[in-house]
Amino acid sequence: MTVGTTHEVALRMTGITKSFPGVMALQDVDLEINEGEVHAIVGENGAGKSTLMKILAGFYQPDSGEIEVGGRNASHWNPREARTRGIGMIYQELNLVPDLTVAENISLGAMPKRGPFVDYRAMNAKASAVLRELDTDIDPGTRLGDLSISQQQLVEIAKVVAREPNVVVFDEPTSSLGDKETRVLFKVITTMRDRGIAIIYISHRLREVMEIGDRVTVLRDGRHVETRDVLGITPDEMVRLMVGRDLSEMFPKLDLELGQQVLSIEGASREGQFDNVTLDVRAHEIVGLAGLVGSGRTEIARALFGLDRLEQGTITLSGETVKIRSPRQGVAAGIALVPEDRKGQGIIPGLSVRENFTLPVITRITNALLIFLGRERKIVTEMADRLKVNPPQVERPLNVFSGGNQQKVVLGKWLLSKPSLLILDEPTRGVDVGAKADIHHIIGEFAQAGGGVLMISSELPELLAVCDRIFVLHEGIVAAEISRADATEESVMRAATGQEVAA
Amino acid sequence: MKHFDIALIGTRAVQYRLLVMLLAVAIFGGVSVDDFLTMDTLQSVIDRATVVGFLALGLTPVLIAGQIDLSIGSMMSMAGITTIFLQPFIGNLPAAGVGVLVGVLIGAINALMVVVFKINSLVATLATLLIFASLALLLTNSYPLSSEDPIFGLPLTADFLVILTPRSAIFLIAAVLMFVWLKLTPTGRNLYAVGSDASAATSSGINSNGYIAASFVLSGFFAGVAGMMQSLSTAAGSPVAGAVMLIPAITAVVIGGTRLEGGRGSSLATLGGVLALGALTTALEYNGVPSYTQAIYTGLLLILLISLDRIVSGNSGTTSRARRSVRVAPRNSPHPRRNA
Amino acid sequence: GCASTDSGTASGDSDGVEGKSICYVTLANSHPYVTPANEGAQAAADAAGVELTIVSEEFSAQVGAEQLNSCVSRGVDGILLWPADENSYLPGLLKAEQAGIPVVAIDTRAGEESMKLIASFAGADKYDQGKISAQQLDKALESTGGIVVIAGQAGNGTEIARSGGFLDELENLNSGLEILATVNADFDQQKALVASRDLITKFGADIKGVYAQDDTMAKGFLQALEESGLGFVPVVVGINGEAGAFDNIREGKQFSTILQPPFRNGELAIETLIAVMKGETVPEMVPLENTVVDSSNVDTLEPAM
Amino acid sequence: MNQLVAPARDLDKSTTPGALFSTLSIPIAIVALVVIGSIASPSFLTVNNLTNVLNANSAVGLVALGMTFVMVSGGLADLSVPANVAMGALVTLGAQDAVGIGAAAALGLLVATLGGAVNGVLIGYLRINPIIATLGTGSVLLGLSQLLVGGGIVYSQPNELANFVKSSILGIPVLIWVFVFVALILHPLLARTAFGRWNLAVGGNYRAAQASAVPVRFTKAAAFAMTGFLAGLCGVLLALSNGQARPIIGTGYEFVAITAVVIGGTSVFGGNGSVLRTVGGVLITALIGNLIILLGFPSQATGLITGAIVLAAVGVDAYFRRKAGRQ
Ligand SMILES: Nc1ncnc2c1ncn2[C@@H]1O[C@H](COP(=O)(O)OP(=O)(O)OP(=O)(O)O)[C@@H](O)[C@H]1O
Ligand SMILES: Nc1ncnc2c1ncn2[C@@H]1O[C@H](COP(=O)(O)OP(=O)(O)OP(=O)(O)O)[C@@H](O)[C@H]1O
Ligand SMILES: [Mg+2]
Ligand SMILES: [Mg+2]
Repeated sequence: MTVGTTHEVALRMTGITKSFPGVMALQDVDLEINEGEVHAIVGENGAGKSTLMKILAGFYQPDSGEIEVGGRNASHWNPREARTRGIGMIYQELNLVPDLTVAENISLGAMPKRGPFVDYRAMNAKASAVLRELDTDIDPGTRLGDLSISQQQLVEIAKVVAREPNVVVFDEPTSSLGDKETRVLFKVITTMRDRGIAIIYISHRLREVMEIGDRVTVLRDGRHVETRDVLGITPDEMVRLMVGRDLSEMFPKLDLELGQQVLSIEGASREGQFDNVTLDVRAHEIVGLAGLVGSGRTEIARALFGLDRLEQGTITLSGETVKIRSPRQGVAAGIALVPEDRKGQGIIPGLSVRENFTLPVITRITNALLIFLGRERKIVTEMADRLKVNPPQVERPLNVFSGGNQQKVVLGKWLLSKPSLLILDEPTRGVDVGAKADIHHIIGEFAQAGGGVLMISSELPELLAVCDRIFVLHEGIVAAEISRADATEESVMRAATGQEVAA
Repeated sequence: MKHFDIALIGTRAVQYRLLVMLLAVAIFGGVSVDDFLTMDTLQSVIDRATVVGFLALGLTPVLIAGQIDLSIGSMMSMAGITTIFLQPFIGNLPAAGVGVLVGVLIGAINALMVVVFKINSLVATLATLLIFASLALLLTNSYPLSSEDPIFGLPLTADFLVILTPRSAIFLIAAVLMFVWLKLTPTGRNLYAVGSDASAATSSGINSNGYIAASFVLSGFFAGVAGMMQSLSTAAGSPVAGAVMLIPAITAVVIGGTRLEGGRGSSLATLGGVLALGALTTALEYNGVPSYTQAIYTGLLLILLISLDRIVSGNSGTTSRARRSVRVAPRNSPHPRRNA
Repeated sequence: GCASTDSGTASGDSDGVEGKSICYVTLANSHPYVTPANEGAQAAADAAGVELTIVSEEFSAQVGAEQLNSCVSRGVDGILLWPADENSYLPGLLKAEQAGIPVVAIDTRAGEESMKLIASFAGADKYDQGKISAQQLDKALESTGGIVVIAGQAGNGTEIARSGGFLDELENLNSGLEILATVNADFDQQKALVASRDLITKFGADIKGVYAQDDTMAKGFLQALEESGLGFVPVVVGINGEAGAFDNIREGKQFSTILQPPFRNGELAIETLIAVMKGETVPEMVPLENTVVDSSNVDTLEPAM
Repeated sequence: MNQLVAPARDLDKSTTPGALFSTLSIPIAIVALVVIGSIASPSFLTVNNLTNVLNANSAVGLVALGMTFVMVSGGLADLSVPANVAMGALVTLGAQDAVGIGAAAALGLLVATLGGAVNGVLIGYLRINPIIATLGTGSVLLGLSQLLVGGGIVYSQPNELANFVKSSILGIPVLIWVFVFVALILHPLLARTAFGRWNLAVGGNYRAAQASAVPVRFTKAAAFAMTGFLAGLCGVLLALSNGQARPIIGTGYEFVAITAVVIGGTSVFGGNGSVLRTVGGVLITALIGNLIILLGFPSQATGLITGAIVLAAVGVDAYFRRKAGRQ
């Protein structure tokens, strides 16, 4: 891609500083975005990417610094002003209203009017048009809450696109999109860029950055490190700039002798979600579960763990057939599940790291009556050290930690339950490269120590790097079982899209 | 093409159940009481529903915005005593206006507490409930005020269009207007958005705090109207008039199908709830059922309807592949609800 | 309020009221005084063969006003009303008059305007009870010393009458009694107990007399007194003639109470209403006798409840 | 400025104004009330008065202790308290003749606990909004209790249990002992046991707690059942000490209890709170009520003053939290 040096500067942020109690989120950050460029921003969890964008969108006020949009000063504005001045924002968390329809969501805050009333016809027409542009057949009249997460993510994007903004910020838009949706999104982004819109693209997936970005800005610890043309930088260099040191992106795969069968599922079904699923995991083994979004991977994990009911089929754990009807029974049977929706199901925001850590096992560190606080503190501190939770303050409430560190706590919480089977659903979603390496390391250690791992991930390279075997789901059915040796992006994708059926 | 999803069927069920209730009450009343099914009964049912109806109408936008207002009864008492107290000083009509204004003012205080001082609405309005109930007693020295012009308010409950009275006609019109506002105008839709997810609404450029504040002021306005109407039609301003009104008002709104969690509801449903409850009360009264037994019936009804609602729109439904994308109550919804 | 005979025309035949219907707007369904009164009304109605529908306003005049309207639109032959405040019933009473339905009030009087539309009142004279209580206290304390008033539910008609009669009579008597404090304990023993504890703490033996507007609250005060262990014996007067008060009078803890039998009150009210419906002339007020109970006659009388 | 802010219930290490306010507000408020009281009335700072204050508020205090668990577990509030208080009281006195006072009291407790358990099932297992559910059950139970006694009033026969409840041990009334005893059990139950941790977790994030193998439904239901039991206990004690009971016996207790819990600083959103703070809240509300009478304010002013204090306390707390950026 050619960098539009001839283009006007769409947006300039200078000397932005922002602190939250206890954290310096941004310090003297400069950022300049041109019209018609895709400007990527990368950085570790907590580097300040989202905060910078929220300041741009008027959600936070900077402690100091200037913002200039389209040549005009815009230092202190609110979300509405930001929007009317053409800033479109797709946040890391979905910002949609579940009880309104898709069309109403898309027009939210600026519904077309006829007289004093909402012009529903115009509104639906507009929504249909934008959704068509995004290549999806979501009905504009559907209640938003009835859509799947990836569909909601598309609506979120449609909502911003529909407003025809001059600057669009994508804050990790692909973290809950599958490959197919990602392709569509990239097409949309390219079209927008070609129309002269300035685009800011935040992602932890460096491959995406390399693919779609024109320039990239690296943030580290709330400071601006460097802005470079994407053409002139390699992923390794980017990682080095982000973490300030060399780092191999992936944990080196250990070759371990596989042990006893830890888990075997036979003929597992749940109406409308998955059908006749048979798979197994052995000790020391990391088994991947691949598939397109909506292929039923999460539901299998939930049913295994007892969060949903398994309608048919048997589960055998270490040779024993078990019935698991609740997470409690799941834990008792030696299963742990790191859920995909960290904010919704992983963490208790108001509780401290310590209390989050010991939640599933709290009855194990309790005598007849009381919790052994000393012992609790000890095992928690040890685990926090092992996982490099940063900052290492276990009495701090979990909600003030960055996403990656929250994820480590969720992982640690389940490691403390000493499971024989660890199920991971998108364990590195929204997690930066450094933390991702840490997490892979922890998973590897767990397998090394004799546990079995069932890992769901939408990032194929991650699965390929980490797993010994991969089961591929297609519309709730196991389409293929692929060994490490045979697993390539192509073979997995073919199975996932239904072009290849298991023998 | 019409798109029927479960939410829509759920909404239908909500409307339907009110009709079923009204019908059941009519049959029950008709069978058990002589001359129950008359225009006079209908007039009396609608008229009796008016005061609690105004309170319930005011409560509806507050609940849609995901908040709660426990202070409606106290606002109503304050409005009532103001209306009667001021009559000799500034005249009947201005006094009625100021009465309503008192409701608006207290509503504004609620709004201030919730929006500016960020006090949870359950706590804030519990406090204003206590404060203004107490103030009403202090101001009147606990004695109900008698109007010096008891005839002035009487036309409010006179015959009007066979089945109505002037005040019940105003109530019906208000309910319809509110329905139009909520369902068909952008500001109405925005209110639903705020109740459904305030932070998402804010990031869409909606002034969520403004809407929440407005809903409290509106609730104050309607409580003011309720108090004004009540005091005029009974020619007395009682400091405890509103004390017993909170529970029937909430019950009526909820029976109508408006959720306490915000984001859903309708003023016509509230109207239905108010009428259904009023009709039931009247039928039971005509049968000489003691008030405590009536309380048992209304309580059971409330629990039953809300449980049904839960089951109809709840998360227990199994989903089929055919309806993949149209599910109710997403389990992985990214919108964990923080408040009631 | 004149006792008019012409309102009786609504009932047509002057002899038979059998099969006629009466709507009774009562104060409450569940209350130590009101419940027996309701039972009395029911008994009298059964005896006369009239159909009685009881609806309860649950202490709320506004609810009662609406029930009154609803009774009128039902077209009953007579209405018995327990007013919970002075004026709220006016519109309903006007409608009743228009419809030619006679109304009788029970236990509590409505306001002056309203009483003009009410054929008769059957019940104890609460105002008079207040006066009697003032006289009792004034006499027992020889018109000197501090007293506390434990009043009923603020704004309630009974409370208003019993307070009014009491205060007016003190003035009337030119009494030297000094009211140290007035608290509203809502005719509730627990509330009276809590308030009395504080009163006893604050005034101690300065409390020479206690005017409790019913015996339940008198009991609450006596309980607090016992707890305090202070051992002074104030003159406690109550109202209603409850069994507990009889015991306390026998034991010398309470000075007096005023007997007001509720069952009889209900009967009397229905009998009065039926008389009106028949077209008979009834007095403006059909009083329930206020009998003072003290140590001299406590063993000869039956408690009211 | 760049200081770490600890949550409200974990303050020892923190020195920001908000945290300081949260820690010290209750003791300061109590001290302030005591000072005002001693200045206002010589009879305030007497053993007798203070015992009375506590005694009068012990019964409703029990309800507040239960309500703490309801709020912490994200159950908002239990509005069926008056009904369960009435049930406890009426059953105790109503069944006295039939089964004897001891068994009758036990029966009263049982019935109230069942009432609470019904709330628990509706709220915990059916996941109905607590305000609606308890409004409904409150209505039903209060109606039933009135039906039970046919309206009116039930009296107690003289009995040993009542005498005991009315007596004092070491100069302190039994009611106070009961309150202190229950508080001493419930405080560690919330702060130091798995059940308490579950309550905090369920109130903090229901679905995450569920996915962490916390018995979420049971926890929520238990909080309500417990409040039902304590409301019943409140009713039993009131009935025994008063020697009579009426259906309106617990009217308004739900508000008093909520007020005490909220003044104590427990969040209505759930996820944090402490029993000790509620005890502080009970003391504060009790002292306010006492002062109003001692200062000679009309008793109708109680609501005004309590309401204003609730607004002030919660408002200032919310202000500091917002300043600390974690509202
Ligand atoms: N509202 C807040 N209150 C306190 N601290 C906050 C708040 N928002 C962000 N922070 C802190 O500011 C820092 C920057 O956070 P930010 O969310 O901008 O990071 P990020 O680069 O977007 O990370 P991620 O990749 O995990 O999304 C982090 O340390 C975070 O904990
Ligand atoms: N929150 C949700 N609400 C409604 N339906 C959902 C939700 N999440 C998933 N689904 C639906 O459930 C089915 C299986 O989804 P599941 O989450 O198991 O897929 P997955 O392969 O894990 O995909 P993902 O990458 O999104 O987690 C799909 O039809 C999907 O649309
Ligand atoms: Mg971010
Ligand atoms: Mg998934």
